[in-house]
Parts: sequence; C-alpha cells; structure tokens
Amino acid sequence: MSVVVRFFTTIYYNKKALIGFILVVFFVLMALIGPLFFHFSTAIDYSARLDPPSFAHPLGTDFAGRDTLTEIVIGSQQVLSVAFWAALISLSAGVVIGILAGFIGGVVDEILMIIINLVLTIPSFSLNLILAAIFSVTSPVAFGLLLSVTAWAPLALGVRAQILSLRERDYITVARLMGLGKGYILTRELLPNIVSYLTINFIQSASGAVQASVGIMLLGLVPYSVTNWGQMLNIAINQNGGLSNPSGVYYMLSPILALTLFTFGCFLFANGIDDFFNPRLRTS
Amino acid sequence: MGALMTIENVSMTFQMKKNLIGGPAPQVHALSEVNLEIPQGSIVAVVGESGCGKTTLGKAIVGLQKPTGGRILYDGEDLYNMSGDHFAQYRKQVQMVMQDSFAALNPMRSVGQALAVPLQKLGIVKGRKAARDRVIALLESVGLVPGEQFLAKYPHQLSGGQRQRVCLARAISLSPRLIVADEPVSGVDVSSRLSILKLMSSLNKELGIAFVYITHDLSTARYIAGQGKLAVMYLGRLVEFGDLQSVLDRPRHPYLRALLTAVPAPDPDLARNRPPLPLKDLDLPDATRLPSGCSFHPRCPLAAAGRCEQEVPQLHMVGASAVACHFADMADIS
Amino acid sequence: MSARIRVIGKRIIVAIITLFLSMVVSFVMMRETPGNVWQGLAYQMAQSQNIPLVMAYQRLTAMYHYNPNQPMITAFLTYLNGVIHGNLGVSMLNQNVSVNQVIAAALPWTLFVAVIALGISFIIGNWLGVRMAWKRNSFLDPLMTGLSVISHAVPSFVIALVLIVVFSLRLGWFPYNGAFSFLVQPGFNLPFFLSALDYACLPILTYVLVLLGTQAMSMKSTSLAVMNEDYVSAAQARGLRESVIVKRYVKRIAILPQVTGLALSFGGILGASALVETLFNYPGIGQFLTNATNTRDYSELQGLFLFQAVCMIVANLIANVLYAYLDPRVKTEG
Amino acid sequence: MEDSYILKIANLNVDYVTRGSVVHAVSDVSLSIPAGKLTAIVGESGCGKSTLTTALLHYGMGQRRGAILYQDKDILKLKGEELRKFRWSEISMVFQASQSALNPVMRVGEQFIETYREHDRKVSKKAIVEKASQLLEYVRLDPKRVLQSYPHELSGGMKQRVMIALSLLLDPKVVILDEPTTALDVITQDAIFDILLKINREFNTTMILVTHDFGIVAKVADYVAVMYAGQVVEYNDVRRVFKRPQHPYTKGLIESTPSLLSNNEEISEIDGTPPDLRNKPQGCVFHPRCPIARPICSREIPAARIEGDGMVACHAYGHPLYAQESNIEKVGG
Repeated sequence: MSVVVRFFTTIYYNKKALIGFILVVFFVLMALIGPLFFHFSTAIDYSARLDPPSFAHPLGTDFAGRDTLTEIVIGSQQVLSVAFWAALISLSAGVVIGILAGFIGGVVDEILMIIINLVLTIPSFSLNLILAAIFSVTSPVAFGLLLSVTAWAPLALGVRAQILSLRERDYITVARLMGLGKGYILTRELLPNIVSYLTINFIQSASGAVQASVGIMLLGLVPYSVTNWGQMLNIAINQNGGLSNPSGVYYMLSPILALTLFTFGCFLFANGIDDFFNPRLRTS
Repeated sequence: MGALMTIENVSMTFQMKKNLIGGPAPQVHALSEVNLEIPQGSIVAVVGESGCGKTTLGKAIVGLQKPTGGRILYDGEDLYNMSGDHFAQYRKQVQMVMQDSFAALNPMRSVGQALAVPLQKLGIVKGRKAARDRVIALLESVGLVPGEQFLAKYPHQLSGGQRQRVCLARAISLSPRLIVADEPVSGVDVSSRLSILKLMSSLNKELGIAFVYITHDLSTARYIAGQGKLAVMYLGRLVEFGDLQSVLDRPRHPYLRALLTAVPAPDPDLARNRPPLPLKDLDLPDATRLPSGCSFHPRCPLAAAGRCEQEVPQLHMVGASAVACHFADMADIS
Repeated sequence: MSARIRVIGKRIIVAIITLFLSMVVSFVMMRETPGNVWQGLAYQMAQSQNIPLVMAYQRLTAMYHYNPNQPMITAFLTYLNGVIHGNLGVSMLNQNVSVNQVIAAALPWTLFVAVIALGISFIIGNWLGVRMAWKRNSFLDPLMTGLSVISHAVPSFVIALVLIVVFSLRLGWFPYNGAFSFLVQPGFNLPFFLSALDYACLPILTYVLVLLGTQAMSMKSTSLAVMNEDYVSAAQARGLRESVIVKRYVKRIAILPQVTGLALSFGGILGASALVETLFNYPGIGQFLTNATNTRDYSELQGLFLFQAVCMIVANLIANVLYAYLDPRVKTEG
Repeated sequence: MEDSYILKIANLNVDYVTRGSVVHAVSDVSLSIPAGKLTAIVGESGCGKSTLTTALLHYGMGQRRGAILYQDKDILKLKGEELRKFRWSEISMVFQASQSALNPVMRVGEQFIETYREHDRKVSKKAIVEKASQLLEYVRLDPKRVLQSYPHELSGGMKQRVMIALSLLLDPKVVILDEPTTALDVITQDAIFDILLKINREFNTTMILVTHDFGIVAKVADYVAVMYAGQVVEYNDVRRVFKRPQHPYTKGLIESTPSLLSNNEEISEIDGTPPDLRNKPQGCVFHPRCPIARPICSREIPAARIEGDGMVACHAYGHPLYAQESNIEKVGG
C-alpha cells in the first residue's frame, strides 16, 4: 500500500481527522489560488457599507462597502503565510536545538536546557506584542520569525524529551553495537519515531501562530493592511462599533468564523494524524 | 582453544549524582576486580541475583560502558584502547541480545527493514535484492520459516519467541564471534523458552559463536552451558568460576550453595525434602554501603569473626574451580 | 538536611538565575535592539520639535536618565540597582507616574480575575475529570470534549468577543466596560465589591472557558492512567468503598501533575490578558501593557514585561514547591 | 474426601469486550478448591489464570457468567455493600505486582488501618496497629519501621511481605497468591514461600497460587490445575500431575522445564504459540500444538474425564492409542 493511499484510508476511517483535513485543505487552497479569482478593489461605496450577507456579497460588506468575502480570501494569504513561516521556523529551531540537546547531551544539553527554561518562563504573547511594536514588521517571514522567538522552546523541550527517551531504548543500543553510525541512528531509528510528533506540532504551531498573529493585529500593532483578518476585527471593534452597532456584526463575524474554522480544522487534523504514523493502528 | 576475551581486574564504580546543595554523593560498586576468561567458541553462563553486576559486566564486554578500573582484552588487544579499524571490526564481531525483545526492535520498522538496511549500510551485501535474500536466509536459519512471510511484519505482530528469534537473526547477520545474551528467555513464554535456548546452543555448535549467557536462573544456565563455564557473581564480585559441570557437582562458595538450595526442583518429592536455606540473613545489603571484607559475610553461615569482615577473599583454585572464599575448603564439610 | 528541602532549594536557585536572565533580556531588548528605541525617540523629538539631534538626546537624558554614551554594563548595573530597590522607572508618557504605581494599580484587578478563574477551573475541572474517568461514558464526556476543543481551537479573544456580544450587548446580563460601575464609591464597601464582581464575571468566564476543558480532559487522562495502576485494582480487591478509592487513590495521585500544570495555566491567563483585558476594557496589567505598546511607552513596557516574567517565575516556583510537599516520592532528584 | 471444598467454580466464563472483538479469557471452567490446602493454577501468560482469580473476588473488568460458590453463596451474585465487605474479609489476595499494589502516597500503616476500618468501623486504631505489627513480625519485618514507611522506601521483597501481612489482616479463609514472586530473586522467593507455607499450615488458610513456574508448584502445591487458552485442561494431586501427567500440554510443560538435577537430555519444547483468545481453534484448543492430535481433536471439544480425584480434558485420555503415540513422538523428538 502506497503512502498516499494509506494516508487517505486512515483519514477516511477517522471522521474527525477527515473534517479537520478538509477544513485545512480548504483554507490552504483559499490562500494559494483564492486571490486568482477574487480581486480586491479599493473603490469605496459608502451607500453599501456594512450590508448583511446577500447574493452579491455572501459575507456582506465592510465599512466602505467592499465585499467581505474578497477581503477574507485575500487576507487568508497573509494570515496563512505568517502561520506557515512561524510554524516552519519554530519547528526547525525546536528540532535542531532539541536534537542537539538530546543527542549530544552533556554540557551542551545543560546550557541549552537553561536557555529553553528561560524562554519558557518569558510571557510569550507580551514579548510578541512588544517586538511587533518595536520592529514594525511588514513581511510574512519577518512576522513569522517574530512569533517564533519563543514558540520554539516548548517544541525543543518536547523533541529533547522524545530523543532522550528513545536514546535509551534497546534498539538504539543494538544499532550502536552493530557499528552503525550516528547518522544512521538519527535518520533511520530516531526520526521515524518522532515524525508523527513533528507533524502534529507543525499543525498546532501553525494554528497557534494564526491565533497570535491575528491577536496582535487585533490590537492594531502591525502596519495597516485592510484585508488581514486581525485588522478587520480591529476595525470592526474599534471603528464601526461592531460590538454595539447591530449592522456591524456580520463584518465582525466573518474573520472570527474564518479564524475559528481554520484553528478548529487544525485541531481535528492534528489529533487524527497520529493514526497514520502508528504501525499498530494501520489497517492491513 | 585460546581466549577470545580476557577480563582483567575489571571494576565499575558509579558515582551517584551530586545535588546542588551539598550532601555526600554515594558510590555504587557495580563491579569489583572481576577476572574472567571467555574461550573461543565457548558458552559462559554468568549467574547471580539482581544487582550482582552481571548486566554491567555484559555491558562492559560489548563495549557499552568503559570500566573504571582494569582492562578487557579482545584477541589480546585492550578493548578501550583500540585503533579505529580494529574497533570497527570488534563492533561487528561482538553482538548482544537483550531481555526485552519488544524494546530491542524499533516499533516503526518492519523486520525486513530492521535487518536488511544495516547489512547494506555496513557493506556486508550489495544491493536490495541481495540484502533481501540474505535476510530471508537469516530468518530461516533462526527458525522463522518461511522467511518471506516475516519480512513485512512489525514487532507488535510477532510473539515474544518470534521477536527474540528476529533479534538473534540480527545479531548473527554480522557473523559475530561472540554474542552476549542478557536474560534472553525471561520475556518469552514458558513453552517456547527451551526452543530459544536450543537455537542459541545450535548457533554455538554450528557457527562457532561464543555466548555469554547472563541469567538469574541456574536451571537454564545448566541447560545451555552444560559443556561450558559457569561464573557466579555476588554484589559485583565473581565468587566462583569453573566448568559448569564440576562447579555444580561440587559447589564451594556458601552463596552458591544457598542459591542451589533455593532453586525449586520440578519434582514434588525432592522439592519438599530439601534442607533449610543456609543463610543468616535474607535481605541483600544496601548497594551503596557494602559490607567490609567479604561482602557475603553478614549472611554467611561459615563466616568467622575477625577474618571474613576484614579481608576480601581472592579468587583462588580449589579443586577444579576458582572460588573467592576464605573457607572454600571447609565448605565441603558443612 | 531533608531531601525535600534540597529539591526546593534547587528550585529557588534556578528561579533566581532565571530572574536575573529575564532582567538581562528585558534590558537588552529595549536598549540594544537594532533601530534602538531611544534613537528613534530622539529622531522623532528632533523632528517634531524642530531641535538638533544632540539637544533631543540631552532632553531624553534629562527626562529619563537615559545616557546614550554610558557603557551598556554601567547602564545595566544602574537599571539592576533600581530593580533591586523596587524601582522600575517612570512612565515615559506621564512623568508623574512611576511604573511601580501602574503595577500597583493594575495588579489587583488582574490577580482578582486570574485567581478566581484559576480556582474555578482547577476545582471544577479536576472534579469533572475524575468523574469522567470513574464513570465512563457519562453525559459529561461530549460536553467536556467540546469544551476542550473550544479551548484548543478558539482563541481567547474570540471567546471574549462572543461573550461580550451575547451576554452583555444582546442579553444585557453583565456589564463589560471597565472594572466597576462609576456609580459606586471605590473602597472597602459592599456595593463596590459587588460591582467589581459583576464586572469581573465575563473576563472570568472567558478564562474559565479557556482553561476548564483542558483541565478536565487532562485530569481525565491522568486519572485513567492512575486507574490502570495496580494499587487501584488492589484497593478494590481490599473491599474499600468506591468513594474512598476515588478520593484517596485516584484523585490524590492524579492531581499531582495538575498542580504543576497550575503554573502553566497561570501563564496562559497572563498571556491572554493583553487581549482579553483590552477587549473588556479591564484595567489590569494586560491592558496597560497593550496601551504602553500602542503608545510606545518603553520604560513602562519594560517594567510591565519584567513584572510578568517575575509572576511566571514565582508561579512556577510555587507549583514546584507545592508538588514537592504533596508527593512523598520526591526524595532525591527533582 | 468429604465435602471439604471451600470454593466451587461452576461453568465460569469471562469475556472482555474490546473495540469490536471479544476476548474469551476464561471459558467454561469448573473447579473445586479444597479447604485448607494449597491449590496451584499453572499456565503460560495469557492463559486466563489471572482473570480467573479476579473473578473470585468479583472485581475489575470482564463479563462473568457461571457461578462461584463460597459457603453456599454465589460470589458472582453478590452486590454493593455485601460484595465489598466480602472482599478481603473472606478472600484476600497477594498481587503479582505487589511492588505497585500499595498506594504510593500513603504510609504503609495508614493502608493497614484504612483496610481494617473499611470493614469494621468500631475497631480502634491502636488495636489495628497491634494486629498489623503481629502480622508484620510474622513475615519477618520490623513493624515500627515498616508502618511508618512509604512503599517506595521498602525493597521489593519487603513490599511483598507487607502485602502478605496485609492479606491476612482480616483473617480471610482464602488467600489468592497471584504470581507472588515473579519479580523477586530465587533466595527471596524461597523465603517467601516458606512463610506462605507456614501460614497455610498454622492458620489453616486455603491458598490459591497462580504461577507459570512448575518448580514452585512442585515445592508448595497440594493440588494443581493446568490452564491453557482459558480452560482447565487437567486437575489433580500434585504428585500425580508430576509423575503421571495425562494431558499432552501438562506433559509438554513439565518436559520443557530445564532442571538442575538432571542432564536435561530428554527435555523438549512445545511447538507453536498459544492461540489468539479472540479466535480460538475449533475442537480442542490445544490441537494445533499437540504432538498426538488426531482428526477428532480439531472437530470436538474434549469432555472432562475423571482421573483419580481430578480430571483431564483430552480425547486421548484412556484411549488405547495414547501410550503408543506418545512413545512414537518421544523417539522422533
């Protein structure tokens, strides 16, 4: 059975994972090819401001009469690319540092552990806020990097714990006794056992990064971009009385819905994907 | 037959972890001045209770843990002072089989992967096809017939006995000269234990692989090392060593005598009519605070005041075997 | 010295080191980042007030005791000295307000909400968790699974927004703007207290929704693990009452890891407070932090950030010490 | 023998239902336990012997059918408080993993008091401590130290003896010993069985020993029941079982046990592995591994036949071919 077929069989039999997978794929596709179909126009039409959903505007219109759905689709690109970079950077850093600490051990491990523990005690959202304010990031990569400043630490701790417990397993000892090198042990014996952990954490980091980035945008701390979901929320709450003005509620609801559906999908998908990697659960 | 491996005065002391704020750091003497010889193609059974250092000795022999004192000679060369080439050779020639066969196999990798990839990686066979054929042959040589059927199996799909066979197949895949087997059958079903012991015995006879069989079970030791040697350990020291047959026929060390008394015989009449345990104290002393002199003296029925608690008895020949007891000769009388 | 005290001592030393390093981080972050905060401020000032850059720097020095020519080490030592003496500096926006005053004003509100929310979710969450483990397949399972999905998948600010819209704006059950009604007189009087409680309801509910599901589910899984332990089935066999087993065996042991989790939950509240308090316009540490960030009040930011870090360190320390006292097995290593 | 059976197990079945499949851990077991004697239940791991013992106390998981008669009461029909009070005061147990059968966050003394109090509220703490101390001394432990200790402060052998003392606390008539020495050394094991035998004799306590080790059985048991794949295949007086095993599985197990006393030349293992309990073979459960299996064995479940005081469930029992065929097998093996 090929890997792809096995993936889809596993997903198919785990309904929650299937829903999660569909949601995640939906948003990824929205970010990748959505902008080809939706074009954001800066044209302002105050006569149509804060319209409720209609056939022409499935999610209603914003404070300037523009189509909310278009804004959500265009915004998904920014939100998801920030999430992608944040997850990629924090996971890579976490894996490298976790493996260094766990695999080399000794003084390296002790120093890295002090750093990891320090980063873990830093209130990370506050730090993200402050950094966002100081650096005025504009590119998704920079924003992702900013969110990774602390997010790597729990991952590194997890990877290290995994490596440490795996390292003591008898099959690793046997591989050492057979004279198989560190490279072999790392790639053939250790990594297959943590791939599942890494995948789950990639998805969860992405989900966390979306929450954090939208949160920072919501506070209006990152340069203005009218289509970003967080910025939309900020406008909805602060400028249009989205909270008190009944007609603003649809404009506020759209980014909330998009955000929640995405993080919800990530949660379901991440929870179900373990089945795919665990040979015990493989359907024969 | 010459010695394949010579263990000279090997000691292993573990320093317990020190705390940030003071407190004396206790030491554990896992091995103390052990001398042992493993002849080529032989079977040496190492027997003792948990905590006697037998597993530590096994780890030292396979090169996992450098002794804190003494030397281990392999083909006359110091194991922990070898040239890179020789050590690489040694790595292939000395293998280990462990107690927990489930932990000894990577749960994420099939039997085929676990065996074939190292063969290719270490350049023993070239190409996937050749590796596959070799693995099938190996599996069949350890009694997993037909071999093809086991290639795609994951460890959790095999029984304990089958897993231990896979481990043995992996060990012999590098054509070793010595296999250290640490309690290889205690995790296997009772009815299959014997077949694993038989398999090891036939590997010894047919391929000339020497075995160090580490166990707490004298009966299986007797079964597998009938023609080989027996080493009895107590609290990190070798207390008796010699040909298994003669050691068991005339046990000299009081500890071995107690051990032999305690082993239940599978015969109701014999088992009920055995003498009481010749021991003064049931419980082992604390490993961090070993008794002075002969460490067996607080439990020993022969212990004499003055000598046993002061002087560490050295291993010396008494009859056909080497014994570490001041009163080894007298032990006959009691 | 008891082992427990050693463990706690070790924790305290680690906490002190972490505290020092956080000070370094918060200091370096503000002063040594590229595009230095002070530099930017000086340029801004020079431009807006139309004065030469040198003069702007002089004014900054006069206003904030900031000296660009001072070597970093000296500056850090000055800062450190201030912090040790409990002086976190002066707000850049309002020279009459010290950061200490800001914290003193904001902290009670944050703690008030955080402690109640933590307490509710800890007590109810753990109670529910044990119940779910003991009585399998009750109506609680889907409910708590749903709650834990919410706490994992729905950001805190979304929960806060939904609560505001539904309970405050639509239903009008709870107020949300501020910490107490402007109609009551602050002080030790009942109306003020009731009003404060009224205003705190929705923020507390937000945090409880964030924490409760996770708390219950993790308690459930540790309880299930404990229930699989031999001592629980042994207790059943010993004829103990179910209530006794749940209380003294399952709950007593499963709660241990939850205690260490308390620090994590507290950190979660602190992290979420910037958003939640801002949305509720609740005058706690989080809202001040957001405001300071928005207005680029760096000295206040630095102080608040350091204060949050100290809170985290202290929370961790308390959780660890508590654990050491609750678990008799904490003996040698922490 | 008059009616001196303290426990009568009749057609006991225990099933575990796991994700869509049913494990038949114990199938149709009938067994009578003689009072005051030590009966051993022997078998390999997964043969259902531990499931059988948990059924005797009627706790834990599993769906149970059949009857377990204890002094004319059916244990499986006990409920609620009656069942709870029955446990430990009538039948108690020394667990396989006594290492972990004690609450790790409670002192040993508290656990003695707790156990007693749950059955009898009126007894004073002092009286319980006194009784516990007596019992601890009986198992050769220092009561002062042990009662004040947490379980992790005791060695494995000591915890096991604590458990034995705890099992005797309410003067039960039956004590179940579930692999009480698996994790222990030979010398400790020997000493513990000496203590248990002494208790058996002096208190006239009925004991049920569960083990996989025929050596221990030979040393301590009066009667032996051999279990295979959830069924009792042979039951008899210990000497008879050892000297003249009737079931090929019993024979195989005894023959595959290496001994210190013989040259082990004649010993041989049983081929194959125990069956999957979700999917048992048709007919006799042992037939796929049986050296003397005949066509009937894969078709019909063998009925239990009386053999002396005991029973054996094998088609070959009493069959003229049996002796011959087993001889042939011996030559071949």
